Amino acid sequence: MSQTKRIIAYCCEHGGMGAAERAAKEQSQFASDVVIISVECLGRVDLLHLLQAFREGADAVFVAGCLEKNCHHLYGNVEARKKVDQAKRVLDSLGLGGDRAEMFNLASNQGLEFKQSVDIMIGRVERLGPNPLGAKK
Amino acid sequence: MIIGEQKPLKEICDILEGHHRILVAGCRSCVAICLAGGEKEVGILSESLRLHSDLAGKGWEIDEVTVERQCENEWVREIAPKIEGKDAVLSIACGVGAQTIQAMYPKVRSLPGLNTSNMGAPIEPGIFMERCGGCGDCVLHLTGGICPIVRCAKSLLNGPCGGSQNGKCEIGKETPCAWEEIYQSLKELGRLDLLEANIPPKDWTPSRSGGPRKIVRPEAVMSETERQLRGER
Amino acid sequence: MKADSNLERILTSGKFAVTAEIGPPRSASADLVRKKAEEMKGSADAFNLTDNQTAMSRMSSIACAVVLMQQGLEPVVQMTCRDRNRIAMQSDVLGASALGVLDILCLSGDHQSFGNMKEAKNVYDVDSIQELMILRKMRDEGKLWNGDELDVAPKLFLGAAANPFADPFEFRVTRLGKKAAAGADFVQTQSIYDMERFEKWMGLVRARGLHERVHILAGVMPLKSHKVALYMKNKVSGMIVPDAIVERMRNAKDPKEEGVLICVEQIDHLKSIEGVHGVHIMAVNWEEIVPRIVSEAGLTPRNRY
Amino acid sequence: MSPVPLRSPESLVKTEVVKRAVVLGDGLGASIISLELADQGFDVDRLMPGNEPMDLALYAFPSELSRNVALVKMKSLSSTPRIRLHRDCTVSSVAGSAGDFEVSFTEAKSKGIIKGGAVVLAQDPGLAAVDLGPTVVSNSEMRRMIEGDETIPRVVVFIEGSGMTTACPAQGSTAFIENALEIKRKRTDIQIYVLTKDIHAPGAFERTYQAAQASGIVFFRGDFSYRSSQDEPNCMIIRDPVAGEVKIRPELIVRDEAFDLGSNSNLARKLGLSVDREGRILSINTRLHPGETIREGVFVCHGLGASILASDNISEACAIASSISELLSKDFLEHGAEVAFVDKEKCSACLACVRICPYDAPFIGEKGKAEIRIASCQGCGICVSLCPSKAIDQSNWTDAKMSAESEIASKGASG
Repeated sequence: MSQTKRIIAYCCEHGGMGAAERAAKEQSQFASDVVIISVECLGRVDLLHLLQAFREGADAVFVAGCLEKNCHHLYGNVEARKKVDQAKRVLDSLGLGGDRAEMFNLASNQGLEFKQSVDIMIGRVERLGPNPLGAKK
Repeated sequence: MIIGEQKPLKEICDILEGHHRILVAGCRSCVAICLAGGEKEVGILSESLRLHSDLAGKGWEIDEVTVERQCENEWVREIAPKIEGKDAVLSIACGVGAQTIQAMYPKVRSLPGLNTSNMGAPIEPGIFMERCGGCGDCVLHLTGGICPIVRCAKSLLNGPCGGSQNGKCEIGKETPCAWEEIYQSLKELGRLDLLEANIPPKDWTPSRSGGPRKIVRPEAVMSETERQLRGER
Repeated sequence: MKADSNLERILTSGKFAVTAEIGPPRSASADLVRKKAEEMKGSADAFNLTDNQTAMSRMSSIACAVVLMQQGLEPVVQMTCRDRNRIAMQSDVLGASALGVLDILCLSGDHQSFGNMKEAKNVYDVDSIQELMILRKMRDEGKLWNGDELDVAPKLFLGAAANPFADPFEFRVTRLGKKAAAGADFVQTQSIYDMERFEKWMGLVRARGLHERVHILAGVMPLKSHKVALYMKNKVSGMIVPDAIVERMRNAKDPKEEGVLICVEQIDHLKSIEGVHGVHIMAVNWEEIVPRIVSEAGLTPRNRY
Repeated sequence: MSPVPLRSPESLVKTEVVKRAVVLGDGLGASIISLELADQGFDVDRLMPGNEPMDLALYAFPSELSRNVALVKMKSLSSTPRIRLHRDCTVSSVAGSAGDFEVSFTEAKSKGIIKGGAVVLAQDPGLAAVDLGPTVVSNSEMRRMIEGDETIPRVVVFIEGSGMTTACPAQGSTAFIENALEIKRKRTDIQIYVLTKDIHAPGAFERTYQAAQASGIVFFRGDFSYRSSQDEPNCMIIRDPVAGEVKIRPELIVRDEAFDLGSNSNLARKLGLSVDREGRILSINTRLHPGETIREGVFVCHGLGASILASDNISEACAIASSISELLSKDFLEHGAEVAFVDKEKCSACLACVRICPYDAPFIGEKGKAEIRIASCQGCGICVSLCPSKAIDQSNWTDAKMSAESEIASKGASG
């Protein structure tokens, strides 16, 4: 069994957590390597937190929030996407690969889509390999 | 305000080559407001540099500090405890900050992490446009409050050149033609007559090309007796 | 008479003048200039020599002027404000005048971002109107701009550009007035395709009596192909090429012939407009076609006046 | 999940609730809400744009009985001591937060400020000026024509009006379709088109909608433009995303009051409400939270004017009145669980937070530094992560806690 991957998912209380709980309820066993951090709104997630996660050895970080134009706080999800794009640029310029960071827009009933998002991230980690800093920590 | 933009991360990493104990210094005034060098950017840049150092095995020690204004000696003096044992300071304030730090700490290399660009204003959140070039001899009263020296690509003083079309400058669609805006502004003010008279060649001595400029406010300069009475602090 | 140049004599005599344009080469040898001069001899009263057009370094306009004069042609030296400040400008004028140059065209000049050395620092110490003021003071008062006396004052016939197709249209006549007031003796316009707008501009010029204070030469540029027509229409800022002309070039079996035909038609029509004292033919990268256009427009021979 | 010491007890802020509601509008909805609240013992200030409440004759009642009941109720409007009527009013702004609003307005030239615990927008923003030629009737007039068996021309187009909020009730569009179906049943040769932005036909209304489609009524979505020139008299062009561009010659147009969405968004902005792209006020789920908006304490009664049966108007108004009384019956409102707070030492007053906040919570205080209105802050944290000087932090989601969480999480699930 491949070495368990370190994937972090920031989920907003409305869209992201709803989808995550739905995925768990539907027993669609999404891999156990995902650690979910819940925030009131994705707008709260800062680029600094994303970069810290990678420095601590995370293989991939993704954020899951409400659908475009359907955000409970109007545009928290749009703010989060800007930060994910910034993170991608930094990861690319450092050679870690921008694909390790991603954002998914999910409605609170999209359990299957949440599982698919996890699978996408696992696929990327397998393609890009583990985070070289992961072994040290 | 003074507007600047961080150097690309790769370039900063190259500039820091050969150094190990680095202090990233931010500033709370202009560069914070244009989202280039405030405490948040210091945090993000430092984290990115630590990430680079870990990945490339540089073994850098990155420390962070942000002062109220990096162009004032009193505030730059505040970073003394943090500068202890550092062999470089990466300033992401405007160029004035980097130079003030170097002047105060001659033993520590002061490196620029930011490209200071111009004096301007946000036309909407996140988009900043140049407004003033500091030419030292303002002509806004002749041009309806729009500066031709920096907002016209050729600093013309007598009306739009032949390349102005649809309100845009010949150098590109992104650049509005300053003289089209001047014409509309004077039309609105009912002062198109200001465009009739020819403005003679400009005296550029008070501008940058006249050499480094010094502005003196005599009433704030301490006289010799005051200096003696006050003593060194 | 301001400079007693061939161009000045023709314009003051009321005859319909013809000027053309030669692009200096990107080379240190004058042979190419002599070859072009030989080809175009007798096809125009004076020949403009562009000054690093589109901000691309080429042989200096004054040097080419000397070669032209050796071949018996009258040069019009173009001098932009992009590459020289007022000090270099006045010294260049004295030098050119000493070498026999009489006609000088004052231009602001294309921004260096058009050229092949975008990183260069531009000058723009003065603009074209201020350049006219400086040069006129040298000629009429025999003084440099700061007032120093010249031993011998230069004889100059001063020219400027005018672009009726740039914006804001209402201001374009005022700008011509400013250039006349600053000392322009003749004006060469941007190449004309939108005849209606040019005639509207000429109407406003005549209303202000400017056509008597300054000789207006209408600019034309023969189109080589449909691609060039599209380029002029979309890529050159300040240029208007109506769709009708673009269509004619697209449908033309032989685009070059159609280009020449359009140019000759334009010249015939421009002759009929009151206040147009001549035509300025800008055959960019096609200088050899100028003699044929001038003759087909019935404007030959151009013997010295 | 995160280390306990980093979690801080929430500091709560108590706002005393002003036992008064401010109702804007002169329609039936506004009258019913005012009466209901007065009955439950709350004072009401009603700001009317016109001079008198709208005449009941304008409304279509399902039966004479319900019209008479409404008439009796309306009579008591002017006699209820708790309701203070203000005439010829325009609102300029609504400051403060739930339980403690300050409504500033002008009443026939003189300026005034009223304090209130809740604010209700029950005033439609006026009709969009649309020239559609001579043959236009409203939906209720169409109803009378059908009942009166008048002759109906061969080509009829129904154009559904645009409601004030994104949650216009289902009755609105269904009343349209019922009329259309009625005509089609009487004379199948009449060609009927229905133009609508979106059909609200939940539950039982679905059957009417399907019956209409089955009967040959053609539905279009998207925009339309109307032109009548010499060569093309009376020509309507419809741009439907599916059917593309369609030209028809309507002989009768049934058009409802389409609200002028431009002035609707201006009105919304004064009340600090946000609007969607077309200018309709964003309202939360109308069944669970009738009339509520994203700004706590501000309610919207999306009157559809006379196009729906007055009984629906009344029932909706009563539901909103009960939401409001639930709020006003509390003595204190508590806010502040996960709100942002500003460290004035670090703030550069760069306005980034003021510009980005969806709820207009941050503002620049007298000291020239940013401050956050605890009652307005909804704890989304957008300003916290944007602040360029790290001057804003959020109780319960502090940066330290977020960093600690990301550090622990990056050890991997097994770590």
